[in-house]
Amino acid sequence: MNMVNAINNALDIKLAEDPDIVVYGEDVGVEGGVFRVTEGLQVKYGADRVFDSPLAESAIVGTAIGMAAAGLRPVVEMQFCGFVYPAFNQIISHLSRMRNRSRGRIGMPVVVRIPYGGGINALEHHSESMEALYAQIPGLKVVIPSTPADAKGLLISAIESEDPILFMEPKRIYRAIKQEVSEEKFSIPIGKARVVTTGTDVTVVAYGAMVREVQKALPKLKEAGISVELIDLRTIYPMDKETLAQSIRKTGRIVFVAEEPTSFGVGSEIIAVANEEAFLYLQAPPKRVTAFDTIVPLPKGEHHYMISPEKIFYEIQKTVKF
Amino acid sequence: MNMVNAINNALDIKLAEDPDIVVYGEDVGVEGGVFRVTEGLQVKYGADRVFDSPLAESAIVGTAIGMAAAGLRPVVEMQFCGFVYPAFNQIISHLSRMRNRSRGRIGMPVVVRIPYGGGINALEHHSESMEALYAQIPGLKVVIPSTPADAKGLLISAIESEDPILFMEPKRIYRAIKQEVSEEKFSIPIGKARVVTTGTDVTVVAYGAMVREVQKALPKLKEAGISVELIDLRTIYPMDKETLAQSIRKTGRIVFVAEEPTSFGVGSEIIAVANEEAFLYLQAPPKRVTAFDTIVPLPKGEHHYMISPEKIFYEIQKTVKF
Amino acid sequence: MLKEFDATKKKMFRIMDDDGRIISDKHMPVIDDSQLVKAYHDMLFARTADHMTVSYQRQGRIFTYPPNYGQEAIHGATAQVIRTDDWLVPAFREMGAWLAKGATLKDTFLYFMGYEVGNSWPNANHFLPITVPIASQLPHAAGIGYAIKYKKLDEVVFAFVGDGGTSEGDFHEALNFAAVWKVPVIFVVQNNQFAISLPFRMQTASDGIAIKSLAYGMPGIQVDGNDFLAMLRTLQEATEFCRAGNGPVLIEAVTYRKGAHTTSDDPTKYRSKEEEESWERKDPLRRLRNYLVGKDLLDEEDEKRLEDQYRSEIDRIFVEAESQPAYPLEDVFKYMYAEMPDDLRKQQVEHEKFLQWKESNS
Amino acid sequence: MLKEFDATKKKMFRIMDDDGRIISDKHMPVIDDSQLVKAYHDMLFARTADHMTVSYQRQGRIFTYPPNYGQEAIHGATAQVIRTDDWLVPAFREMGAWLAKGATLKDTFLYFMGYEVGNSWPNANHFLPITVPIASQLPHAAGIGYAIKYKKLDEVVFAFVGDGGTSEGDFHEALNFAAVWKVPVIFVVQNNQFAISLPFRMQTASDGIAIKSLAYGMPGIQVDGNDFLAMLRTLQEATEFCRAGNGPVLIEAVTYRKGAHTTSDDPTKYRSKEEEESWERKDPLRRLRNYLVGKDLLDEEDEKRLEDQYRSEIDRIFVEAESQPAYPLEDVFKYMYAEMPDDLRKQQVEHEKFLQWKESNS
Ligand SMILES: Cc1ncc(C[n+]2csc(CCOP(=O)(O)OP(=O)(O)O)c2C)c(N)n1
Ligand SMILES: Cc1ncc(C[n+]2csc(CCOP(=O)(O)OP(=O)(O)O)c2C)c(N)n1
Ligand SMILES: [Mg+2]
Ligand SMILES: [Mg+2]
Repeated sequence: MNMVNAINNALDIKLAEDPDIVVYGEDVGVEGGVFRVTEGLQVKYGADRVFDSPLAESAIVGTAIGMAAAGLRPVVEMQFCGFVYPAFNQIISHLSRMRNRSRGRIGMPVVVRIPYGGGINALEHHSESMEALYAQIPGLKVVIPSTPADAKGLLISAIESEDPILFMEPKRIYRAIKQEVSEEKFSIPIGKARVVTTGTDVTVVAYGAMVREVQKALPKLKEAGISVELIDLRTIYPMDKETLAQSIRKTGRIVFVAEEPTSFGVGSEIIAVANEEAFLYLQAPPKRVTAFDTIVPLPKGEHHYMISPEKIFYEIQKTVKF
Repeated sequence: MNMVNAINNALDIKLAEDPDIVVYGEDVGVEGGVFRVTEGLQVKYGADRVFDSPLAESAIVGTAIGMAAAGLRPVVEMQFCGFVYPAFNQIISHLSRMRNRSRGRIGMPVVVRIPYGGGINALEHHSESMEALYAQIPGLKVVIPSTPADAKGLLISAIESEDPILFMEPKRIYRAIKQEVSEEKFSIPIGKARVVTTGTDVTVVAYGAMVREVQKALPKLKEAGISVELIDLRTIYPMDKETLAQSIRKTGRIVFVAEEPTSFGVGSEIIAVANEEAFLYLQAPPKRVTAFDTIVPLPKGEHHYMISPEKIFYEIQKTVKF
Repeated sequence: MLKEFDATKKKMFRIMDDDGRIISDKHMPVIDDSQLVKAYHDMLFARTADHMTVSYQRQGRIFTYPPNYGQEAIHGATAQVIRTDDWLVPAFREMGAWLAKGATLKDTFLYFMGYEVGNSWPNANHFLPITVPIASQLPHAAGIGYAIKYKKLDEVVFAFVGDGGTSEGDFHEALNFAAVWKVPVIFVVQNNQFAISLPFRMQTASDGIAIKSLAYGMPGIQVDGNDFLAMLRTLQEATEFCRAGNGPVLIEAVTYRKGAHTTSDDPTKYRSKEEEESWERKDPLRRLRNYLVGKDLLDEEDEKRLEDQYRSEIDRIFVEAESQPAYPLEDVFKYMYAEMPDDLRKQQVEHEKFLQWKESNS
Repeated sequence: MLKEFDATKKKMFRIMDDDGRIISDKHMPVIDDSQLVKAYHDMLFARTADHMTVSYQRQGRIFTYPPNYGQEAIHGATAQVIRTDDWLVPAFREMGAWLAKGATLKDTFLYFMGYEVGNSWPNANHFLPITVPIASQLPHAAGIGYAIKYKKLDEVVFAFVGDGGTSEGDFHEALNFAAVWKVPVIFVVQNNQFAISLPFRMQTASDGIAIKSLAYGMPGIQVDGNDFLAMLRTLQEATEFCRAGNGPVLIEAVTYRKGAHTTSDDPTKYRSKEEEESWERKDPLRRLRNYLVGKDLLDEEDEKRLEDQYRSEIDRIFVEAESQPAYPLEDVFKYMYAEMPDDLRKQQVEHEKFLQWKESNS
């Protein structure tokens, strides 16, 4: 399965299991979504459970909030990362707050799926990685898978969660990675990182499409005698600080790799965690290998912006030599 | 002058000077704004220059973008920090991007004034400090004054800037601080921090209403023999890393005080900067004295949430003793 | 009636004149006399509570409060038609409707005193919390409508918003979704002529608000919101229309906010005494009282007595609310997530340590 | 004419029938024959360029592109009325209008090849860049309108959006502001029956889009967007209306997107061959050609020759665009702020160091 199949499969399993689940958004019904993630689901579950909405993101999230208040469990799609912003008020003012505002009476079991990230030669607003925007909103959880299996297991957990979850899908690897993934139902807990490779010299933290880019750099790093502990964060908030702390205490060094702009990002929080949890163990300044604080360039300039395995190698090596 | 007078005065000076400036937003005209910041300006400059808009934040910012493209210099008001979100798409998709998108042909000399922060016993959505949301958006600048004089000088710079600026006003101290402020025009550069007190044991970084709270803690800190270098950040982005770095290299310790939620905030970035600019000088983990990662409680619970001088004292002292 | 006063006709639906005399009894609502008197009493209760809340605020016993004064007929009529299983999606200025939905006055007080728990309405069924960002609650109503239709329930959603709120994008998106989905939502716009200081004609250039229904392909009607009978009839027909599966309805209830926007507002800044006086005569309670007195259903003596009784009842409730136990620290954290993340727990523990230190150092 | 075909009448304004025969010459636009032929040629040019762009995309020489095929009369008519000082606020599917505004085809190509510089339109006056977030450009149009009115200029704003875009909150807010402010903006909705795969009737339950003008108190008109003459006349009257200081106008141009949504889209997934064919006859170029041939203004030979000429001209431009120099690193940073913050400069320098290292290590 690739990640598109895996997500489709997770939705399929949950739709079959729970009649309270509805799936909607722009073009997700008849067309099966612009990335074909929901393909076949409308035919299988009917147009009252899997359907197209009018073109209005605020109402997509806003109606999901109402549905959740009335006992449904909506899974909505934002067509691209750059089109979540019209829904921002609904997300920050309601989705994240309804439980607290109602003192726990009204939960928000809503999943907002967001294809995000660059590297696909897209138009403007189709390539951004603004996960830190959402991670900092109290009341939300932000989940990002890096493999088909994780996408399936994490999405199932997300749909079953009583809390609102922004499920950000690294569209660059939607079809780039194939994996054996069980057709059976399984879930992966939200809030737990995955140690991809263990190592002793440096902790490398990544998520989404960047996990693969780090993996591409691993052979050369090994060649250079650098033993890498690669951690796939999986959940941006709540962050698995325990796993991070243990690893940093072991390696004394941390490099964070992400597509997001550098400043005020997830990377800043990672550095804060490294300091708060492992200050006395740090042998080099924690390093952010992240994108420029600029707009993602259009395709012809995107190679300047995207993080390459070479750059990852270069920065890890510098940190290890510090 | 208090801060309300100072901002009014800055607007007055600029309106008198530059016919391209227009000031608008909800209730800013006849009523002079819910905080009376624009009081008297409509009568003085006419209803085509200072006026009320319909109740729609996205259009307020969106029309300001159009006006700026057509040569005006709008200064718009968001009524409260919690009501900026409907305008989020306009801010992140256009205000911050138009210059880059048009390869410098269309600048965005727009100021968005936002009364923000807690401590005034307000309804929900009236008390939040989400400056990190905006600081992380490439293409924006975020400015926060902490005194009437700074408010005036910084706002004048903001209005004269060719770049879009979110000008966040700590409403808790709108009327709480009085100061001699020259009636003449003067400006304070954006992007430069202010060293409020020099000291040798610890660098304390704050902005907005928290500068005053830190100042309240200073006598007790002095009593405890702790020499504090207090830095008022003034601009959140671009951050004055030079001033921070110099101070941290001197003191070896940094405590950041803000009303914002702890995780993924300005504080995280400050810690990153401390590590990147002064790693070898750090004698204690940089500390965030910031709010919980929760919704700001309603008035009866707000005392739990707001940062007190006692807490500031407590945390600084712990950091110095580390 | 919805057809006869359809928005394109540009006629406002009224049954009573400004003095409570029947103009036309063609569309009288279905309500028996005792119920009518009860409705009047409920409105009187709500008005009394409203006035007293303003005084409590002046005494510094609650924080900011948005008075309902002058708009009670809309809420009183809603109270008559809304069922236990129907949904109420509030704006923030329809207290009479909240009370009808099962919300208690005590909770209302608690909310405006600054306790979230007040806004959780433990005694009210199908009542969303009050949410401050204007018009953003309307998409929720459309979503609830979808859930009702999906589950084939016999429920209707009553969603409130002010005239100012109709300028927000969410108003547009919510009505559009509700109409496309054909779900049972009654959008009640309280056109009280102002959004804080902004008069209605500067909010929109349209000919009233009911006409906006045409943009969504749903029925719209402009009704005299200070005419209890007309308001009731309109809501009765709208509810029927919704229950029959015909989709949403837009009601523009024309009224006037006789009080300040909130207790922090000073209306003399932006409107004239004359204007205020011109609306005085149209007061909804005055009109219904006249009507009831005319029908010999009301006795002024009774009313005085009742009002006194209400006052002491309300005060008793207020005092009870004032004895609410202190807001515990854990309540700041407890409701953020279904399962509290470690991080949050740690923040609470850290803060408790600080409080202990503070205790022992003072 | 705006009155005669006012949105409440629910009549679509047409001058030609589907075959280009005049139905009624009561409202013929003001245009002389040679200009009419020129307009046709411009539309032919735009269509040729459009088709060729799709082929370039298939050849992998540009990235995603949204074809204009079938909607050219709207753009051709806009080209006739828009002046150098008027403003064009584009959506993303009105290339003929861009070219009329002074945008070059080379820049268009550059943009869809993935260079921002193409979207900066150095040769076009008063033309905002294309922006992808649907409908979010409309408030800009209202703001520009305000600036025009404030500065007492004789300019009009032409703002484009699709039928799908009318569901977004920004559509609502922009039209409301423009009408309240009474500013000279013509909102042109290209109702091409689809928002990607979503058919119009699922986008809104309203009776077309022109009727939505009533929600804002502005004139609205539904016009056959494939009828060049009707489209032109509508725009002429709307422009006049705006220039006279009467405020904004909403135009619903009914058309059909004959091509795919973008080059990544496959319309067979969501619409039938029959539907596509039913619109074939209404093709805007076909209709205008028939009309011109009937008037002996067009010669098929000429047209063939012209098309060939266009093709080679367009290809020459495309090849020229393909020789655009590589995108320099500094261009990622240079335009972010009027004055570059130190931080950004440092990020650029750091990256250059990495590039040097890479160079020397490979
Ligand atoms: C999104 C948003 N913007 C601004 C405000 C501040 N505000 C509170 S009430 C109000 C006016 C509301 O007017 P209207 O909708 O007519 O309701 P009314 O107060 O008249 O009942 C405003 C601007 C808000 N609460 N939410
Ligand atoms: C805010 C936003 N949401 C979603 C999209 C993705 N998208 C691009 S075009 C489109 C459909 C637009 O339909 P319409 O407005 O009718 O214009 P048309 O494509 O038919 O010209 C969508 C959903 C977007 N660009 N912006
Ligand atoms: Mg109002
Ligand atoms: Mg369309």
